[in-house]
Amino acid sequence: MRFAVIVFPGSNCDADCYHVVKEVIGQEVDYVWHREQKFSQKYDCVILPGGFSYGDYLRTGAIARFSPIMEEVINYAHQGGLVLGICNGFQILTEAGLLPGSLVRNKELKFVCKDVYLKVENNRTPFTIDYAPGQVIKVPVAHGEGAYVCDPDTLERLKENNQIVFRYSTAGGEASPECNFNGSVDNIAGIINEKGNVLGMMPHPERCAEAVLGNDQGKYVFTSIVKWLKGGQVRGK
Amino acid sequence: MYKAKVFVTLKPSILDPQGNAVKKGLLSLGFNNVEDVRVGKYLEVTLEAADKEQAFKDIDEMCKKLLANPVIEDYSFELE
Amino acid sequence: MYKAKVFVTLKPSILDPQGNAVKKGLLSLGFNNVEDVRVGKYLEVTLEAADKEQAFKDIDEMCKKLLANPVIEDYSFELE
Amino acid sequence: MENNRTEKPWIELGLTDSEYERIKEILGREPNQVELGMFSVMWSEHCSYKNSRPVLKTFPTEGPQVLQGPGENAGVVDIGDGLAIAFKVESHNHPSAIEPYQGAATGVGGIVRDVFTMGARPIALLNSLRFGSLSSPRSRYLFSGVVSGIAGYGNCIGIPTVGGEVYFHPSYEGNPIVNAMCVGLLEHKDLAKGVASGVGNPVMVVGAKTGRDGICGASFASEELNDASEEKRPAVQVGDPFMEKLLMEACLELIKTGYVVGMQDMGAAGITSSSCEMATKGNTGIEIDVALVPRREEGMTPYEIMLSESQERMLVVPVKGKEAEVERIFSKWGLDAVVVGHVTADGMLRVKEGDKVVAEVPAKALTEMCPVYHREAKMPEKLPEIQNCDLKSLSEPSNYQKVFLDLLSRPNIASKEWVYEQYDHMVGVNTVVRPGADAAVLRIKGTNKGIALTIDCNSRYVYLDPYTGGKVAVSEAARNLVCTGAKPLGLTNCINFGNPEKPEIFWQFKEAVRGMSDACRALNTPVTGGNVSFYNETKGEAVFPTPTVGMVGLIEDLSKVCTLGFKNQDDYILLLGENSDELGGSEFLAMYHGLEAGMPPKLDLEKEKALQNCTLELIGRGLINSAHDISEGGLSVALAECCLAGRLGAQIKLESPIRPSALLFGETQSRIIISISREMLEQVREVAQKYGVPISKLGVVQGKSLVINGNDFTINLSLSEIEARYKGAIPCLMKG
Ligand SMILES: Nc1ncnc2c1ncn2[C@@H]1O[C@H](COP(=O)(O)OP(=O)(O)O)[C@@H](O)[C@H]1O
Ligand SMILES: [Mg+2]
Repeated sequence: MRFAVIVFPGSNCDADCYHVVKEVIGQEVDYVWHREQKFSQKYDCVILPGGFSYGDYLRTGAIARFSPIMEEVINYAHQGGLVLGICNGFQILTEAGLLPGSLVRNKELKFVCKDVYLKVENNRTPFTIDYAPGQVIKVPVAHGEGAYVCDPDTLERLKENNQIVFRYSTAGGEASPECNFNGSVDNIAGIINEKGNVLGMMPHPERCAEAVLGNDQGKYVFTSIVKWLKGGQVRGK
Repeated sequence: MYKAKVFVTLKPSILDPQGNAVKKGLLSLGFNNVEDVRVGKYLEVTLEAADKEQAFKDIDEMCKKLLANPVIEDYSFELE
Repeated sequence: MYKAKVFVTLKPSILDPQGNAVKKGLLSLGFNNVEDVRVGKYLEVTLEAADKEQAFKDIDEMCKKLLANPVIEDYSFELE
Repeated sequence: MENNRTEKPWIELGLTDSEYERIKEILGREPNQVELGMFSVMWSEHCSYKNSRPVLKTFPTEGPQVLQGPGENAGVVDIGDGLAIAFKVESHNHPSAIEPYQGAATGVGGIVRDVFTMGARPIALLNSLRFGSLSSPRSRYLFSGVVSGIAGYGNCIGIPTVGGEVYFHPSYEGNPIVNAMCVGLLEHKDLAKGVASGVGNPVMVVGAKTGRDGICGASFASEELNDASEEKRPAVQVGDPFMEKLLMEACLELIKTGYVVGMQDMGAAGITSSSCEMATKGNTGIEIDVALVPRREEGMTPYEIMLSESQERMLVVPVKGKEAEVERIFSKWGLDAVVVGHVTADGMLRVKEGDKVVAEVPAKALTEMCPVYHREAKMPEKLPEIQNCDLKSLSEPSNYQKVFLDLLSRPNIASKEWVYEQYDHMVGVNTVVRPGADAAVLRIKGTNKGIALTIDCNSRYVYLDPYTGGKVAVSEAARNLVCTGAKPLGLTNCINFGNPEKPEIFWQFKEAVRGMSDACRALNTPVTGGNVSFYNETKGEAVFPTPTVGMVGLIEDLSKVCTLGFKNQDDYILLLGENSDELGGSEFLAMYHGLEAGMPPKLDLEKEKALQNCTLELIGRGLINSAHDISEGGLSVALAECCLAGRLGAQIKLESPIRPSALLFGETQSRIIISISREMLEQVREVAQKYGVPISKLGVVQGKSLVINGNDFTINLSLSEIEARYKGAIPCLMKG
C-alpha cells in the first residue's frame, strides 16, 4: 500500500503520520508538498495531517483549502480514493466541501490537549473495520477550534446515513454532555462522507499508535485502512 | 485605490462563546447595562480596481470564496 | 436599547500576521489587485442606556478597559 | 530618539557618563546617533552581562558530555549514537508584564530560534512562570495571558510543551517571571555556530521583514518597571508563529546542505547584535547595507533598521557562491533571503545606507569592550532576623486533615493541569511521560533511549538563604530527572533577580550562584548556558530571587523508565532518605502560620548524590515500580500525588518523634518515595545500604483512599476527594 501525507505550510503532524504509516504499520508513504498540482504516484490513501496550516489565520483550514494540491485531492476523493483528515486535516476537508459542516472554537475558548474517550459509532468504514462495533477507545485531542457544527438537516442526514463515525463519550461509551468538552453538535468527533471514503476526525489516532507512548488504540485506524484495501472483513459481524 | 471594510459575523444560529465571554467580562467590570455581545471579524482590504463597481464585485467574490465561510458566517462590507 | 458596532484594529506599526496570510491567500486565488489586508475584530454590543450620550461614554470605557488592548490596538465605534 | 532631546542623549538610552566616555575613547571621536544606539543596546545588561559576567564565570562548565558550553546560542550535550541535545532557557519577563500574550509568545519564539540556530530540530518546550497572588485580577490576567501566549505560539509551530512550573507570590505582582526553555535534537555533524568567518562570504538576512518593532527593547529589558514603562509601549512585538515554523523548516533544510558557515538568530538588538556577535566570534568584520534589508514599513532610518527587534529573522553567513541555493530553499518556504553585506577582514562593523557609511565601529567594541562591573555585595540587614525566627515553638494545627486539604488546593501545590492542558504536549509523538510527573520523558526515535527534562526553582528558599536555595534548585532538578531513571547531563539556567546595583541583590545573586555551582560540581551537571534577567522590580521592590534551573538527563533504556504513580495493590511504599524537623521556607509555614521565615531545608550534597545514585541503580535494575521526589507540601502531598497518578490508595503509618506538622508538611530535602513489589524488599535494602541511603517503610498500596496514621493524627480521605481539591483549585480560582 502507498500513502500520501500532504504537507501544507504550517502542517505539524505530517511527520507523525508519516512515522506511523512507515514505522508502525510498515507501509510505503510519501510527503506531498502542497504546491504540487498532481500526484506523481498512485496512492491508496491520502492523509491530511494536523497542524496550523497557514497559521490557521482567518479560519482554520481556510487558506490551505486553496493550495494547488487540493484540487487533486478533491478529484481523488470524487473518484473514491480514501482520504483521512486529522484535526487540521478535518478542518481543511470541511472548508473544501468534502465533508459537511464546520469546526468552530471550543466552547471554553481554550486550546485543549488531553486524552478523551471515543465511541466507535460506525465500524463499517475503511477507517474503522479493525474496531469492534461500539468499541470505546482512548485517543488524545489537541485543538482550539474543534467544535463541530452543522445545520439540523445536515445532522439528520449524518445520522440517517450512519456518517457519524466517532463520538466523544465516557469510558463506558455514553455520549454524555459532560464528555463533550469542546461543545460539538451531538458529541461528534469524526464523520465520514456519504460515499464512505473521506473521513475527518478531530482526535489524533497517530499519537496513540505505539505501546511506548502508553497507548496503541489509535493504530487500528491505520491498520483498518490496510485491511480494507486488501478487501478485509468488518470485525464483530 | 479602494478600501473595503469587511464585516464577518457568526450566523445567529451559531453559538458565540467568545461573545458570551466578553459579555461576562464586561458585566464583571461593572457594565451591568450590557445586554448582548457578538464577536466577529473586521477586515480592511485595500485594492486596485478600474472602478467602484469592479471593486465591489471583487470584494464580494473574495468574501464568498475565502473571507467568510457560508456554513457558519455572514458577511457584509462597505467600500470607500 | 442601543447597539454599538465596535472595530478593533492593530495599530498601524504593529505586525499583522493574519492580514499577511490572508493577503497571500487572496493573491494565490488570483485576486492580484489586492494591495493590503489588515485583520481586526468586530464586536456588536447591545446595551441599555439613559441616552445616547451615556451609551457613548459607556462604550468608550468598555473599549478602553476590555475590548481593545491599548498596547497594540486602536478602536473606533458607531452607535445606533 | 530621532533628535537629541536632552544634552546627554546617552543617558536617555541607558548609558552612563563614564560609559559614554569609554565609547569616545574607543572610537577616538564622538559616536554618531546610529552608533550610540548600537552601543546602548549592546552595552545593556541584557546583551553585555556587564554586571553578572564575573560571577557567572564561577559556574563549572565542563564535562566529557559537553559538546558546546556557554557562549553560543544554546548549550549542547552528547547523548551517544552521534546524537546530541541542544537546550537553553531565556526570560521574557518585562515584555510579558506589558502585554502577556505577545510577551510570552515572542519569548517562546526567541528561544526556539536559539535552538534551531545550532542545527538542532526543536523537540520540546518547557516554561517556568511566576505571578502575584491569584486573588488579584491583574495576576489572573497576566497568568491566563501568558499561558495562552505560550500555547498560541508553541502549539502553532508544532513543538510540544512538555513541562514547567508555576508559582504565585506577591513579590511577583508587578513583575511576573516568564522563562521559556527549548530542547532540540541534532546529529553531531550538523552542529552549527553563530560565527562569521571567511572574508568575502555573503551576509544574508532571512525570514520576516523588518519593521519598527521593539526598538530599544533590549535596554528596556534592563530597567525596572515603573509607570513610565507605559511610555515605552511600542517596545512590544507581535509574534508570528506561522512565519517561525517556516523559518525553522527552511533553516534546518539549509543546514543539511552544508553551505552554512554561521547562523545567528536576531534576538534583542536585532541586526546589531547578530552581526557584531558573529563577527566577534569569527575574528572578522561585517559590512552591511541597510538599504538592502527587506522592510515592512516605509521611511525607516538606519537607526531603526539596525535596532529593530522584529521577530522571526535570522542572519546567515553562507559559503560564497551559494547565495542562490539559500534563496531557493527560502523561497520554497515562501520567505525572503537577501544578501545585505559581506564578511570583511578589518574587524569593523560597518553600516552603510547605499554608498554612505552611517556607522563604523569595531565589532569587538560592542561585544567585548563593555565595562564590566564588580558590584558590591552585602547581606540584607534584616535577613539574619528572618532566618533566626523561632519555628520550634509554633503551635501545632488541631486538624491535620484540613491543613492537608488546604495545602493541596494551594495554587503553588495544586495540579497545574489547567496550564498544561492548553499546551500541545504530544505533537511529535515522542512524549513518553507527559506533564504532571517529576520530569517529562521523550523518546529518541530510532534508538532505545529517552531524555528527561525539567525546570525548577523554589525562590522562597533562595530568598531565605540564597546559597542553600541555589543548591536546592540544582539538586531538585537533578532529583526530578533521576526519579524517571535519567542520568542528569547538564543544565541551563535563568537568573531572575532585582537590581544588581543594590548590594543586597548582588549578594543574593553571588550566593545563589555559589550554591548552584557547588551542587553542579557535586552532581556532575555542568552549566552549558543560561540567561540573566536583572531589574525585576516594581516600585523599588525586588521579586524573590529566582534562579530557575532547566536540566536534561539521559535514559539509556527507555523500557526502564519510571514514573511517580503507584502501580500495584499491596506493593510496599518506602522512603529513601530521612525525615527531619524542618519547617523553614515551607508552603505549610506560609499558609498556616503566615510566615516566610527560618532557614530553608538543609541540603547535604554528599547525601543527595548517594540518594540519586541509589535511585538510578534501583530503577536501572528494575527493582522498583515507582519513584517520586518529595518537594513542596512535604511527605503527605507527595504521597497524594503518587496515589492520584496511579489511581491507587495507600495505607501509611508514620512513627516518628518529629512533630506532625514537620513530618507531614516539612520540605526536608533528599527524600524520594518509592514503591516496590514485596519480594524485592531485600534487594532494595541491599542497594540502599550499599549507597548508605537510609530506607524505611511507610506502608502499602491499597484501596482507593489515602490513609496516613501517626501517633496523634489521622488523615483518611478518598482519592476522589483529594483529586477534587488538587485538580479543582486553579480552575476554580481562574473562574473567579
Ligand atoms: N507551566 C507549566 N507548563 C507545563 N507543565 C507544567 C507547568 N507547571 C507545572 N507543570 C507540570 O506539573 C508537574 C508538577 O510541577 P511541579 O509542582 O513543579 O513539580 P516538582 O515539584 O516535581 O518539580 C510537572 O510535571 C510539571 O512539568
Ligand atoms: Mg518544581
